[in-house]
Amino acid sequence: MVVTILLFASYAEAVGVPSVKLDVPPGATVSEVLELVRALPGAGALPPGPLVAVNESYAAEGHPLAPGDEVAIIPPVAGG
Amino acid sequence: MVVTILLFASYAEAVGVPSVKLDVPPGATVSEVLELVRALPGAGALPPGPLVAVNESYAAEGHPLAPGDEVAIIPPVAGG
Amino acid sequence: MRALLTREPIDSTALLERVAGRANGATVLFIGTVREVNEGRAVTGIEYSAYESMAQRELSAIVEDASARYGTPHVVVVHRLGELMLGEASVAVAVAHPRRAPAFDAARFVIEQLKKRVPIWKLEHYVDGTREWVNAGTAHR
Amino acid sequence: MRALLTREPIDSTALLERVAGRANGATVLFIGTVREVNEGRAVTGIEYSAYESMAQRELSAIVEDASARYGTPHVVVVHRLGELMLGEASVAVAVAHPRRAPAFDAARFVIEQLKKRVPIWKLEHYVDGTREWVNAGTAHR
Repeated sequence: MVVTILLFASYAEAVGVPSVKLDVPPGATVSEVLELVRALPGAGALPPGPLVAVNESYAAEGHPLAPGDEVAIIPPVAGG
Repeated sequence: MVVTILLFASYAEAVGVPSVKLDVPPGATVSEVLELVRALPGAGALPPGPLVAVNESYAAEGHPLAPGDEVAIIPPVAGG
Repeated sequence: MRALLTREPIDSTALLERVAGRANGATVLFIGTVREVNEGRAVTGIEYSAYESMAQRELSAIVEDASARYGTPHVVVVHRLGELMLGEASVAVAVAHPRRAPAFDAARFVIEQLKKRVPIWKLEHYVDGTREWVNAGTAHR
Repeated sequence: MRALLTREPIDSTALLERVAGRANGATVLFIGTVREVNEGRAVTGIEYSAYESMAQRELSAIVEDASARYGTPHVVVVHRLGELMLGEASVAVAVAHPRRAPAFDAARFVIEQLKKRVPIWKLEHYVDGTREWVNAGTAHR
């Protein structure tokens, strides 16, 4: 199944693109997809356990993904 | 010696005037002067231990007064 | 003058400008306004009076104290006197500080101290035509 | 809309008007501004970006939460995005409430929650020509 990875701020700069589509095994979890993201060029610098949002809501590492999910990797937030 | 008593808000309304001069014994304390104030017409309704300021600073009951002092009897404050 | 008694409407935008400073990352403004209902009674208007010379001294002392305690010169307070209509501001406090926690704390400190020790009194006028001196001991805000 | 992302300068007077209500006796406004110096480095400007759709949802959720928790519908928050100059407001929170303690607490709650969970990022530009993504874990305000 295909999911969309969204990258922001320092993460988008590191990888060089703001989003990428990945083909992942059905039912893959957030942490499994993170491992695939880490294999992308430039993505080695991602921190060990980044915050992740699935479809605009924060999700735990074990959260199983569905086809078409939008998986955002959230750098440390700095609003305010 | 003569001191000036200042009355405000509900206290001024009760006594009917905003200030009154009183002749008090030399060295009289705040609480001694309060007793004289209580004898004024309408002043019986003053509460037992009102806040008092002498020359614009809060003063304790035992504070001795000097000639010309301005003794303000402060109703419960309600600013803000 | 960082502490002021005034008979004019309070201009809170001007207060914000007064405390601005390039080192400040946080600004907190508190505004107290005349409420429609107080202690369950419908209010039509309000009248503030003060022992003005002492109130001025106390307000100034509170601002000095807040500045020293929280570490910023950017503290101002204005209290309105005279007759106010519903919804008008009776008091405004503005604080700017490099960091937000002390900005909040200093603004809160100023209004709490003001309510404890500044000789200002409030006469409320009610819909039924009566009036009453508000006793801070029973009033809340 | 009680929670807003904007690329225009923040109008804090408009925010105060938005939260006004006749039952309210207390209004608290918090403004975060771009500081000249952050962590000892001279800042020339700042750029905010966001995961906008999620940031909007999170901001709205925080406002809802603050309203329920502190008991007032009069809570608004605006966060600026894009390039900001020194001294400009990056964020403003306004709360009005019948009483002052919950007005302060609700404003504080909104800004603390915003800094924890809203996906917004800050790129600082420094006098020496360098730039850096600010990590909230090391930033203070």
